[in-house]
Amino acid sequence: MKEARWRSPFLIAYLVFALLPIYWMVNMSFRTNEDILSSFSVFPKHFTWANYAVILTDPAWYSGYVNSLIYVAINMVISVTVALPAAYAFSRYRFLGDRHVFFWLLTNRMTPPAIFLLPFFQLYSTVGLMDTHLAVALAHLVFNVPLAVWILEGFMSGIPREIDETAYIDGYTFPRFFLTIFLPLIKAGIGVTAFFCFMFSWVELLLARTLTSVDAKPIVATMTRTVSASGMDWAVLAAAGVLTIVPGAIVIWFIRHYIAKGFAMGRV
Amino acid sequence: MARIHLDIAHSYRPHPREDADYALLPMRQTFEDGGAYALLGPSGCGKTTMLNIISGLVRPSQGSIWFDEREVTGLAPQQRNIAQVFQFPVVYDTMTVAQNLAFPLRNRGIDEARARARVAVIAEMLDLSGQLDQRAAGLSADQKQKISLGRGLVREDVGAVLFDEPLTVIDPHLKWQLRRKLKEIHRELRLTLIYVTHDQVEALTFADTVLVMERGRVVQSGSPSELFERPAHRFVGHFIGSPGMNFIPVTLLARALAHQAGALTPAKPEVPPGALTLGIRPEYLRLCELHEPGALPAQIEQIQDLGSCWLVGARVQPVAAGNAVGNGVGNGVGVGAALLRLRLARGEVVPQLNQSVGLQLLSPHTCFYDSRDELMAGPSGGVGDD
Amino acid sequence: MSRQEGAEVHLYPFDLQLEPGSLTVLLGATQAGKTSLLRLMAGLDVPSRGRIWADGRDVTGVAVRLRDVAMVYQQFINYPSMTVAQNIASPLKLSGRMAPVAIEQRVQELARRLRIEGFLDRLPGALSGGQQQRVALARALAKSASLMLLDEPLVNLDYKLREELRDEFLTLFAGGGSTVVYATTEPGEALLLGGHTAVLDAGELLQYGPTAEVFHRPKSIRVARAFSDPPMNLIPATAVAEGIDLGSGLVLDLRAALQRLPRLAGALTLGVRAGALELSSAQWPANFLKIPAKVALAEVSGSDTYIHLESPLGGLVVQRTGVHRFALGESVTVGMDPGAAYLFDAKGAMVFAPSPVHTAGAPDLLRAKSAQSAGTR
Amino acid sequence: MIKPVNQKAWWLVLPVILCVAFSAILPLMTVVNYSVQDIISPERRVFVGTEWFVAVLRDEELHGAMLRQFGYSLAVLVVEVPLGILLALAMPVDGWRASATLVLVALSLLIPWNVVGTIWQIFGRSDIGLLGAVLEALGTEYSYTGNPTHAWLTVLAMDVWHWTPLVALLCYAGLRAIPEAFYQAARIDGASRLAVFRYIQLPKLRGVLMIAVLLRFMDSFMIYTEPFVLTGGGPGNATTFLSQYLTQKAVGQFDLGPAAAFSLIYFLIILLFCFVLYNWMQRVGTSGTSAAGEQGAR
Repeated sequence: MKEARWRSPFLIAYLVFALLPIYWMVNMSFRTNEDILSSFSVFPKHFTWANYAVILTDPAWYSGYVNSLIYVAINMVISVTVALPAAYAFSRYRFLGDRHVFFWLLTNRMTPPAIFLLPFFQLYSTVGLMDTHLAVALAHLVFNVPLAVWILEGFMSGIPREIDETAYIDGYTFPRFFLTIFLPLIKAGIGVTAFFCFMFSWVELLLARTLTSVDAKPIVATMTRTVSASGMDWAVLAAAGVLTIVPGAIVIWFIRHYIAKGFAMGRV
Repeated sequence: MARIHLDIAHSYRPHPREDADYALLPMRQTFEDGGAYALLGPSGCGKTTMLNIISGLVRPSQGSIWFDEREVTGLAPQQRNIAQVFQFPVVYDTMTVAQNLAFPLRNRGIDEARARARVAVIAEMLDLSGQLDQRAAGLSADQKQKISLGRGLVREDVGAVLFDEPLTVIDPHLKWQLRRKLKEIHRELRLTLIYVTHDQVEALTFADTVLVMERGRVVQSGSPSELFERPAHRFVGHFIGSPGMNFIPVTLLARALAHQAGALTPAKPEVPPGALTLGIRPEYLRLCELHEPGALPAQIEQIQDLGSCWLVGARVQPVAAGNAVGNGVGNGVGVGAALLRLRLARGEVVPQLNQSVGLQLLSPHTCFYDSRDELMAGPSGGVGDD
Repeated sequence: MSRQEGAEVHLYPFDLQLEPGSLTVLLGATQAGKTSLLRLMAGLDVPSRGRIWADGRDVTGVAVRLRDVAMVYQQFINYPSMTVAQNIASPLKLSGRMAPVAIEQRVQELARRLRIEGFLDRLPGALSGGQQQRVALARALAKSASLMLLDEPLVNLDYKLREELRDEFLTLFAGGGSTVVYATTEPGEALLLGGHTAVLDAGELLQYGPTAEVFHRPKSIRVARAFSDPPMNLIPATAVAEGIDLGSGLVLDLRAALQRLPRLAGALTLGVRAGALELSSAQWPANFLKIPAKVALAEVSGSDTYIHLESPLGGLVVQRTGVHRFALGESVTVGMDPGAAYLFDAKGAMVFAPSPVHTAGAPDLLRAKSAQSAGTR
Repeated sequence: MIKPVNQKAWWLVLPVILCVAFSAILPLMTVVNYSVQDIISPERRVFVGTEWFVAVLRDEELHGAMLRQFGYSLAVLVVEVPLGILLALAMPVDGWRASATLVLVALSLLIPWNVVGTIWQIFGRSDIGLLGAVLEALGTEYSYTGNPTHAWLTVLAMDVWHWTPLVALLCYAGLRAIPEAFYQAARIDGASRLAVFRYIQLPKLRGVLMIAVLLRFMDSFMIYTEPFVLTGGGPGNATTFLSQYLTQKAVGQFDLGPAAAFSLIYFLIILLFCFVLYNWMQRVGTSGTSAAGEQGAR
C-alpha cells in the first residue's frame, strides 16, 4: 500500500514516548547522585562511569547479573528440550486426552505467579532447593514450558507431514529423522521459542525474589532490596536498570527477522 | 469500453543489459475493443507482468500504454477504469455476497437503485442469486471465485476485464461450465476481456485471439485454429496440442522442392533449398506403404491406446539428401533421425510394434521452420479456420 | 501380492491382487480412496480390518521403515536442508548396504536418467517445480524398492511438463524391476500409462484389469463414467423391437449392430463416447441416428475439440480431432453410430459393449473420417 | 488430512507433564490443602472446611481490590488495543527501517518488570524526573505517591508504555499475513484507504486481535511487580490489585488459610478466561490454516 500522510509523524511520536523514559534512566546512570538531586538537567553535565564501576566491581551487584543469567539459561535449555518432543506429538498425532493436556498446559501460562508463591516456598524448602539457581529455573518452567510447547507446535504444524512419512519410508528411525532433518527445518521456531523463554524468565521478579536469599539472588531482586534499604542511590539504580536492558536488546536484535513470525501465530 | 495499445518493455532490475534481464522484451501490442484475448505461456514467460502493466499494478520500466486516445501509463488502477480477477478468490469477508458485488459501484458513488439492479443482473449470470444475502466468508472456494468474477464484471463502464488464471481453484468438472459462463458473458456484455493462463484448454476455449508468450516475448498471436494449423514459431507448435507438433530436421534440394511443391500448398514465400526443420502435427502425419511416392521409411516403437484414438511412435533413420530410399522422399529431402508421433483415429489400420512402415511427411499441413525456429512456409492461413 | 482391506471411512472391503513387476493405475475422482489405499500399501496407515501381504509375507503390522516401498507425493517433497545429491543418497546411506563410492555412482546415474545432474549440489528449494519432483522421483527410485507408490505425482505441474515426465515414466518403469502403483484422476493419463487399471469410486474398487480392457469393456455405468474424459454420453432408453427408444421420437436401430445378443427388454441406459459421435457429415449410412442439437460450448483441448451440445436427449458431448470454431447456439446435427453403442441394464451393469476397433464408426467411413479430421469442415 | 491416532505419542509428552507437574500440580495441591485448614503452627492444624472461602468472599478489601482490578484491566484494553493497531499500521513494511522500528518497539517488552517500575519511578518524580518536572511546570500538583488518581493514571501510563508493543507486534504480524492480492483488488475496486482498513485489514486481524485482547486481559489481571515497585499499592489502596493483595496476605501477614482459599478463587477466575481463550485459539487456528492453505496453493 501507499504510504499514508499520518504514519511517520505518529510513529515518531510513539517512539519518543517509548524511548524517553529509557533515555532518562540512561541519562541519570551517567550522573552522580548529588548531581541528580541538586540540579535538574536533560543530559549529564558531569559525565561519569562511576555508577557502572560500582556495579561491575561490587560482587553484591554483579553476582546478581550472573545469577540471573545462570537460571535464565538453565530454564531456557530445559524448556526447549522438553517442549520439542511434546510439540511434535501435539502437531502430528491425536492421542487420548491430547486436547485436555494442551489446555491444562495453557492454564499454567495464565496462572498468576502469586498463586504459586506460597506453595513453592514450602515445596522448595522441603526438598532443600531454596536459594539455588535450579529452584528459580524450575519455578519459571510453570509458564515457560507451556509457552515453548505452544510456539513450537505452531511452527511444526507449518511443515508438511509428508516429509516425516517420506523419511520413515526412506528408513529413518524417529530420533535420527528428528535430529538430522526435522530440527534444521524449525531452526527459526527454536530461536523464537528460546527468545520468549529468555524474555519471560528474565523479566520475572516475584518468584525469583521469593525463592532466593543470597547465593542465587537475581539482579532484579538486588535492585528492589537496594531500594528499600540504603535510602535512594538513584544513579546506581539507574545504571543497574540500564544493564538489565542490555541482554534483552542484544537477543532481540539477533532474532528480529523471526519476531513477527513468532507473533504471527499469536503464540505469546 | 476501450481499445488498449501497449508499446512497452519491462524489467524488474534497474539497468537491464541482456534479454534475460527483461520480464517483458520491448513489444507493441493492441487489444481491440470488445475482443476476447488470452495470454498463454509457461510459468515465468511474463504473461502476468503484462496483465499487471495493463491494469496499472505494475508500471512498465519503458514505454507507454494507451486506452483509446488517452495515455494511462502513469495512472493508478482505479483511474484506469479496468477490472481484474485474481488467481485466488478475493472476497470481503464481513460483507454479504450482494455487498461484495456492489462494492466497486459504491466506491464510484453509483446510486443504490442502479447498483442493486446491476448486482441482480450479474448475480443472475453467475447463478449467485440464491446466496445474495449470505455472508461471503462462509462460501466454498469456487463460490468465492464466482464472487470475484462478479465484482470484475459488475461495472458497465469498465474499459476491460482482466483475468489472472481465474479458474485455478475451480473444481475440474465445474470448469467447463464457468468457461461457458464467461463466453456467454462476453457475448452479452461485449467487454474487452484479457485472460492469462498456462493451460491451453482455457486459452483456446475462451479466446478469439490467443497470444502465445515465451521468455518475455509474444511469439505468435492468432486464432486458435491458426495456432494449431500454422504455428509461427516452433515453440507454438510444441506448446499447443498434446502431444505437440513433430519436428524433424530436413534438407531440401532445389529440384526436390519443385518436385514437392504440389505438396506444399500454397507455400508462399517459396521455401528456399537447404537445411531447415520440418514440422507436422501427429494428427496429420499419415502412414503409407513403403513403395508409395514420398514415403519415408520408419519403424514403429510405441503404440498407446488412447481410447478414442491410437498414439503411435515411429523412429526415423537419417537419410542423406539426394540418394533415394525406396522411391521415397530421400531423393528430394534429406532427413535427420527423430521419433515421430502419429495419432490414428479408431479403426484405422494400426501397425504392429517394430513393423517398418512408410510415413507421409508432406501434406497440406506440413510447416517449414528456419534456423531461427520461425515459420517459412506452411498451410495457407485459412485452413481449418471456420 | 494380495491385499484385502476395509477401512470404514475411506475404503470398503475389497480384495486386490497386483500384477507383480507391472504398472497399476489407480483411477478415481478426488476422495475416491486412492490416497487411502496407497497409504495402506505403504504402511503409513493400518487397515481397520483385513491384512496386507507382500510376496506372500504378511506385512500388515510392519513398521514403514522396515518395508520395501518407495513413495512420491503430489506435493514436491524433499528434505529442504539437504542438497539434491544428499536427498537422493539418503535412502541408500540409511540402508547401510552400499559403499560410499557405489552410492556416489548410483546418485550420478539416477541424476542423469532424470536429467538433474546439473543441480546435484543445489538445495531443492532453489529448483523449479518440475525439477523438485524429478528429485523426489530420483530419491524414490534410488531404493529400487519392490513396491513403488506414486500419488498424483504430476498434478501440480503445468501440462507440457506433465507430458514430458509422463513419457519418461514409461521408460523409467519399463524395466519392470518393481511393482508400480500410480494414482491419478485423469482417464487420459491412465490410458497413456497403459498397464493395468483399478477403478475406484467412493471407496469402492469397481473394476481391475488391463487398462485397455477396462476402458473398452467397463463393467458398469459407474466405471464408464469414471473412466471417460470427456464424460461418456448416457441416455435413458427402453428396449423396442428394432433396437432402443430414446424418447422424443428417436429410435436407435440396433438390429445390424447386435445380433449376437440376448433379447433386450425393459429400461436401459445407452452410453456413447464423445469420440464416437459425429457432426454434420454427408455420408452417414441409413442406420445412423440423426439428432438435432444446439452448440453450448466448444472446448478446445489443443489437439481435440469437445463440443458440448443441448439436444432433445439432454446434454451431449462430441469430440473432434483438431481445432474447430463453433458459435454459441449454432445448430448442428449429431450422427450416432449404432455400432458404437454401449448398453447398461436397469441396475447399471454393462450388457453390451462395441468391439474396440469399431468405436470410430462403420469401416467404410474410416477414410472419410480421417480425411475430415484433417481440419476443414 | 486428519492426524493419525497414535497413543505412543504420550511418551513424547511425558517429560513436559513431569516438569509441569512438579512445578504446578504439587503446589496447587498444597494450596488446596491449606485452603481448608487453619494452620496455627506447623504442628497444629485444624480442618475448617469452607470457612476461609466464606471469609475471603465476605472480605471488603478483596471486593475493593477486585473492582479496581476489573476497572484497571478494562482501562488497559481500551487504551492499548486501538493504540496498538495504529502503531502496527504505522510501522514500515520492509528494509532496515522495518527491523529497526521492530526492535525499538519491542524493547520495552524485554525490560525486567521491576526495572519498568524503577524507570517510571524515576521518570515520574517531580524533583528529578522529566515527566514529573514537566507536569509541575505545567502547574499540576502531580504526585503519584500522594494523589490516588495520579498514582492510578501513572500505573496505567506505565502499563501502556510497557505492553502496547505486544498488541502492536501481534497486529503487525497479522497485517503481514494478508496476501497482496487483497490490496490490489481493493485498488482496482477503487476502495478508499479507510475502506481498505474497514473491509480488509480489520476483518483479517480479527484472530490476532482476539488473542491480543485476551492476553492483555490475563496479564493485566495478574499485574504485580510494576505497581509494587512504583507505588507499593498505595496511596491507600489506589493501586492495590489482586496480586498485591494476595501477596500481602500470604507473605506479609502470613495467614496461609485465607491466602490459599483466595488463590483458588483467583485461579478459577483465570481458568474461566483461559477456557474462552483456548476455544478461540481452536477456531482462529483452523480458519488461519485454511487461509494459509489457499496461499500454499500458489
